[in-house]
Amino acid sequence: MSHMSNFDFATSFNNTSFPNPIFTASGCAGSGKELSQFFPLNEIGAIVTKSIMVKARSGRPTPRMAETPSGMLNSIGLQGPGIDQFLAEDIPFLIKAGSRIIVSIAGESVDDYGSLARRLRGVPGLSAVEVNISCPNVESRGQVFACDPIASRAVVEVVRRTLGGELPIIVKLSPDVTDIVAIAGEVISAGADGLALINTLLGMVIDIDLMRPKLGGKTGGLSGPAIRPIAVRAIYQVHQAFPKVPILGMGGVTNGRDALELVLAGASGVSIGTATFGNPSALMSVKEELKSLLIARGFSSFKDAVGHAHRSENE
Amino acid sequence: MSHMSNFDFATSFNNTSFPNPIFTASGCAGSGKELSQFFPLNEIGAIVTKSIMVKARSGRPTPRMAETPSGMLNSIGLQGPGIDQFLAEDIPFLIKAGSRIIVSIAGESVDDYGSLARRLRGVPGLSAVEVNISCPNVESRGQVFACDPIASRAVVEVVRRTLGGELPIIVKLSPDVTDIVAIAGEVISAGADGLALINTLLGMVIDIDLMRPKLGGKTGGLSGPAIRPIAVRAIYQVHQAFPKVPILGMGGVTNGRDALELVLAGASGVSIGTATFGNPSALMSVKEELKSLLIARGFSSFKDAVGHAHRSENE
Amino acid sequence: MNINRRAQQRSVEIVSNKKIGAYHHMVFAVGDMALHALPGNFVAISVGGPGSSMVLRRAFAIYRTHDRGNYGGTLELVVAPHGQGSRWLTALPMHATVDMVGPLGTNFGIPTEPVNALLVGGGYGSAPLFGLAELLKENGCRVDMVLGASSAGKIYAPLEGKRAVNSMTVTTDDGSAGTKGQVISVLPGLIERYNIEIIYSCGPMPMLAAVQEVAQKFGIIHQCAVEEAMACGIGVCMTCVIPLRDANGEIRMSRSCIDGPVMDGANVIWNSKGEIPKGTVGEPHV
Amino acid sequence: MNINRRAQQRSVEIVSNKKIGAYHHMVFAVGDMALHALPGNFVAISVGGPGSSMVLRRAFAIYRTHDRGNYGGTLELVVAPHGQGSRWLTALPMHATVDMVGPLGTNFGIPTEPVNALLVGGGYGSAPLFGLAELLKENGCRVDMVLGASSAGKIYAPLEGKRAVNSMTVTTDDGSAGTKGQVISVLPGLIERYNIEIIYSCGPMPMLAAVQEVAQKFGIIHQCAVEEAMACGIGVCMTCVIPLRDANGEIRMSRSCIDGPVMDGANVIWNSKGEIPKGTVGEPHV
Ligand SMILES: Cc1cc2nc3c(=O)[nH]c(=O)nc-3n(C[C@H](O)[C@H](O)[C@H](O)COP(=O)(O)OP(=O)(O)OC[C@H]3O[C@@H](n4cnc5c(N)ncnc54)[C@H](O)[C@@H]3O)c2cc1C
Ligand SMILES: Cc1cc2nc3c(=O)[nH]c(=O)nc-3n(C[C@H](O)[C@H](O)[C@H](O)COP(=O)(O)OP(=O)(O)OC[C@H]3O[C@@H](n4cnc5c(N)ncnc54)[C@H](O)[C@@H]3O)c2cc1C
Ligand SMILES: Cc1cc2nc3c(=O)[nH]c(=O)nc-3n(C[C@H](O)[C@H](O)[C@H](O)COP(=O)(O)O)c2cc1C
Ligand SMILES: Cc1cc2nc3c(=O)[nH]c(=O)nc-3n(C[C@H](O)[C@H](O)[C@H](O)COP(=O)(O)O)c2cc1C
Ligand code: FES
Ligand code: FES
Repeated sequence: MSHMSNFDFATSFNNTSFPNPIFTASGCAGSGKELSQFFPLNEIGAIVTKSIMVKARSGRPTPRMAETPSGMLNSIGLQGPGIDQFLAEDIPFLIKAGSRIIVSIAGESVDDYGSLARRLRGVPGLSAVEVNISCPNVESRGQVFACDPIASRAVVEVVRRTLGGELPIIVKLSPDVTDIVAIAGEVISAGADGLALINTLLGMVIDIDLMRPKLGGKTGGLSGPAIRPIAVRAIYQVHQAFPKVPILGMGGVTNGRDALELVLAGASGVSIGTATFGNPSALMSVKEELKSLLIARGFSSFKDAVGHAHRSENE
Repeated sequence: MSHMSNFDFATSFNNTSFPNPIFTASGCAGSGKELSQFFPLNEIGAIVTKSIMVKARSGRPTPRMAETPSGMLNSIGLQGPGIDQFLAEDIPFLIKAGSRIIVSIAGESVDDYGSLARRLRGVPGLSAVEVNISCPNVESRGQVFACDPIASRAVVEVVRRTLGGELPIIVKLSPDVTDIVAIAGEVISAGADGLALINTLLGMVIDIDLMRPKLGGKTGGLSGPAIRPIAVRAIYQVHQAFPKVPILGMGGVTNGRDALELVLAGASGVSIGTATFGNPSALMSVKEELKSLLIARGFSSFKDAVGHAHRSENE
Repeated sequence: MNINRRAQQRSVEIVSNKKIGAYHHMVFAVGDMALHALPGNFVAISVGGPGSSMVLRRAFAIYRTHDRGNYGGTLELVVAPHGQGSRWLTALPMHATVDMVGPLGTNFGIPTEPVNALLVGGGYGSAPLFGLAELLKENGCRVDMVLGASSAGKIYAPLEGKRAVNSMTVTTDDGSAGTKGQVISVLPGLIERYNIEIIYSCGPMPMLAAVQEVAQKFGIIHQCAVEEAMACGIGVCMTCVIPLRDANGEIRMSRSCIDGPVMDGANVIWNSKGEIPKGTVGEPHV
Repeated sequence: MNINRRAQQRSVEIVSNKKIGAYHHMVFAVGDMALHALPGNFVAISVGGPGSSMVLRRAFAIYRTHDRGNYGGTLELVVAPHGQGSRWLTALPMHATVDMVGPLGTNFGIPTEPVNALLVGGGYGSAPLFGLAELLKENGCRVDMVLGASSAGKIYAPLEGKRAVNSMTVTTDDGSAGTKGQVISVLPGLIERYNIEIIYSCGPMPMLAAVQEVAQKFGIIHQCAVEEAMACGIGVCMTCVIPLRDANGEIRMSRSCIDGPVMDGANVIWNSKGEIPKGTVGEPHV
């Protein structure tokens, strides 16, 4: 067991380091407060806050969820209080709880992202910014930024320019694209320090009694174990193309074995989303299980395992 | 129960009609022979044969499958005997069994599809041709035809031109694209009579003991209930854009309720793939269950239910 | 935001599981979780066991609790075998264990002075009302109850529960028990006869909306326990929202798992399913 | 293609489930499915129950069958609780039912004349060999058996099985039972001592490959039951292929669920996992 205490579980994105690689997934941990009664927030790598927009937003009508085989659809529609109230209320709580904080931002236009980055400049206590570009761009007939290389680039450029070198920028990509490696390349060259993979996949459930789409918003985002093979594939492909760019992996992780899969594929950190709904202490158990599995495989440091599945055949 | 006997279960693609809308999914029913010991093949709408290529093909190395939450990955790699042996052996068996036949074809180049269409011209006993364009195009650095609107169009044009108006052409699309409606539009304008939605999604599983991708081919296609919400969404979107083009729906259908979801979204026929692996008689039970569900909802004909989830709010 | 600070997650044992009419009455050995539960609170249970395709918990209103007994603290639920999750749960044998989080959510408020209370339950919505009735009685209130359901088998009203209230009225849609019709039809008469000062309700959303209409007409306070589809039950997912007027009069999409399930019926914007009510904070701009 | 025309799909009841060493010996009431099974055949069972996230069947070699008894026809399996599917199966209580398809696949060929046969089993791979031994004995053969596993608990060799063979040799990697080492090390000695004319084997693929090497060295016929990951078990998915030389000498990727599991060891292209052997029909052009 002395071996265990020597294990180096730390990870880093750019120059920011985290004591362990287990994070919440944006939109799946409330403001942090709600989870804090199940475990101390400083036990995990960081809280990734739910994507915040410039103004308050009501989100989509209900029903907002539908369970699907080994997954769920959600159509929350980015409900939130807007950046001002968020900075005034949620951030101070998290700082007081000793939590590391990654703020997720979302906009409806390139300018929105610029405004959000401006508001974050100089806010003390932040570890990184996650840029959620899986949002409809109102200036482009509602096309999702993440599905358009040019719009993706524009968003990342404005955030980079506005924030300066202050905070690592992690850009969160959508799997609903023909070529995720190409989008990754665009945002990296536009200044992303890291990538978050993957956001939900667009899906739909039809209520066979009402004979209409079940969700108020008709379509929703598919998450949970069902999508894990897609996440592993996306992480593997992107890590293969850009081995030096750290990836925050997510998609269907419910236990340490799942987390290990993402890490071996190339994830430097693992976010837990839907699993928390089924198990409020999932983050804690994933963390402990991942550590044991890595130690059992002879790793002395977490970082050595990142992307290990890419080693050549004769290694 | 007199009501039941009046129910019109027939469906049609173009001018070809089928006694019921339940079909096998390509690659999930062997040559038909293997299933025929579990039910008479003429009980279903049609057998969709596994995608056949110009020449014999060994497929990918093993392991070729990995079970995933509510789904599976396969990397068969289109193993098959080639069109000549297929026409000489498999087709006569199916005709003798009284089965309706939809032949699925796959190529590595636009020319391949032309050659295949030429070989099918005049073959008696065929009901339709399904064109599987989820194959790497060797002339375009292995990019999958279905992910490239121009290549998709070229394939459909050559098949249309070669076959003439003889047989309905159903083009099978990949969900791994940014805009499936755009691809659908291309192939429809190139001459497709119908669409098959959806093929598998690209995924990967990593063996956490070997710490390498589990499949011999590294990546594989994700199928099964896990992907049903993606299939429903794709069918809904495409039916909304092209309400007159019949859709053969597939993706995770295991029972009548699942099939009904696809039908309400806009499918004129439903293919059963992975479910047959778990239950050799799945096609029979889906057929019976779908019929009962439709009758219970007051439909007197299957066709009335197709796309019913699209009706306006006040209907 | 009203996080229920008493919530715990624990593995609990089934110590009784009996079919009663259309429902299963289930008892769980929950230790000191029983101490902390108040009428109106709910629990969230993992369903399906290892290898299940169901990733979300199911929420159940707490029927009642006992601090101590043969099994230590116990907690009771009334479960309708409806879909895959509840059918799995109700099929479990004695001594099986399930993962439970609770108590969750808000509870029914108890008046500081004795009043005349009417408790209105629809289907399994009667469950949390019996514990509430006891508490109200202890506080010196007069408690009348009306339960409605589609048919007799779906009325959950155990004998000791019936005895605990001053009067019990039953309605069924098909007339197989009590008055034929819906609970709403008998409310005005009961309110007048018993001089009702507060209404507590639990049941399907359309019933709650209708009760609020009656309560408003009579100018009576109405506390209701709502039921919106919940993915997490602990406030982290934002799926379970309903439009609620806050203290400042602003309408916000509020989480029924944290700011509910018990809410003041007058604050809920009813019949808004399928759209965001006009004037809601952050409503979509068109 | 060798479709097993006797295959049926039916719901079968568990009539016994006993832990024996590292395995579970399970007996199913299968009706006339028992009549049609031959040594080497397997069955495919749905796992996880309703709401399961496991969509594929699990294949199990048939240990033995009885045409008639208290429960009518019965079929027995030896199951290692390994992953989620087999753990679910072995945890089932008496009288639970499972959906079974069988008998599937090819069977061990029985020589037309009495010969000296050596049966080689690895781990639960011994299961189908006992029924085979009986059949060979009935046909006048001498039957010797060698079983190997990592440790004693993983040797499945019931007493009546041991009695049915002329000699039984056991090897374990850790020496906890029988000879320390792998089965391969004792094969040459046994072949010479008993004048072996045919080898039958069942177990992990590397063991089968090694047995084939020995068989070839001695010029002995070798029938083996292979185990490749199977999605369907009925020949419709093409996942379970292994490279096999056919009657014309051509190598084809052949389905181990239909052209196997029992194959002539000399026809299998061994140690090709991870690639398509050169010369295979339709091999990838580079
Ligand atoms: C606060 C609260 C209290 C509840 N109390 C009880 C109770 O005391 N007794 C009882 O039998 N049931 C109660 N329910 C409903 C219960 O949580 C399940 O929704 C119900 O048992 C159906 O689940 P299922 O898995 O059987 O059905 P499925 O149809 O398989 O459920 C699929 C999904 O839809 C959700 N869902 C389906 N119906 C409803 C519904 N009416 N309301 C909310 N979500 C739904 C489920 O939670 C699940 O995620 C309560 C729900 C809530 C939110
Ligand atoms: C012809 C044949 C005969 C078999 N006979 C027996 C037997 O008599 N007793 C017994 O205990 N097991 C036997 N097996 C293995 C059995 O089918 C399961 O693979 C094993 O029980 C593990 O399944 P699981 O769900 O517990 O594990 P998991 O790891 O959860 O299985 C995941 C998936 O991988 C597949 N898989 C995993 N390991 C193997 C393997 N070694 N071979 C093939 N597929 C695998 C499973 O079928 C499943 O689809 C046999 C397999 C085959 C193909
Ligand atoms: C209810 C819900 C809300 C979400 N909200 C956000 C969000 O605000 N911003 C974001 O970037 N991703 C959001 N996501 C996506 C998750 O962060 C995550 O990328 C995805 O769910 C896959 O991970 P999982 O399978 O572990 O949930 C949300 C997911 C869910 C289920
Ligand atoms: C083992 C396997 C082999 C397949 N082979 C083909 C194929 O040859 N051609 C094709 O168009 N689709 C093929 N598919 C895709 C299916 O036809 C179907 O589109 C997909 O699996 C989704 O349906 P399902 O979830 O019902 O399986 C294959 C799928 C599986 C699982
Ligand atoms: S159920 Fe998740 S926030 Fe209420
Ligand atoms: S397991 Fe499907 S073909 Fe053999």
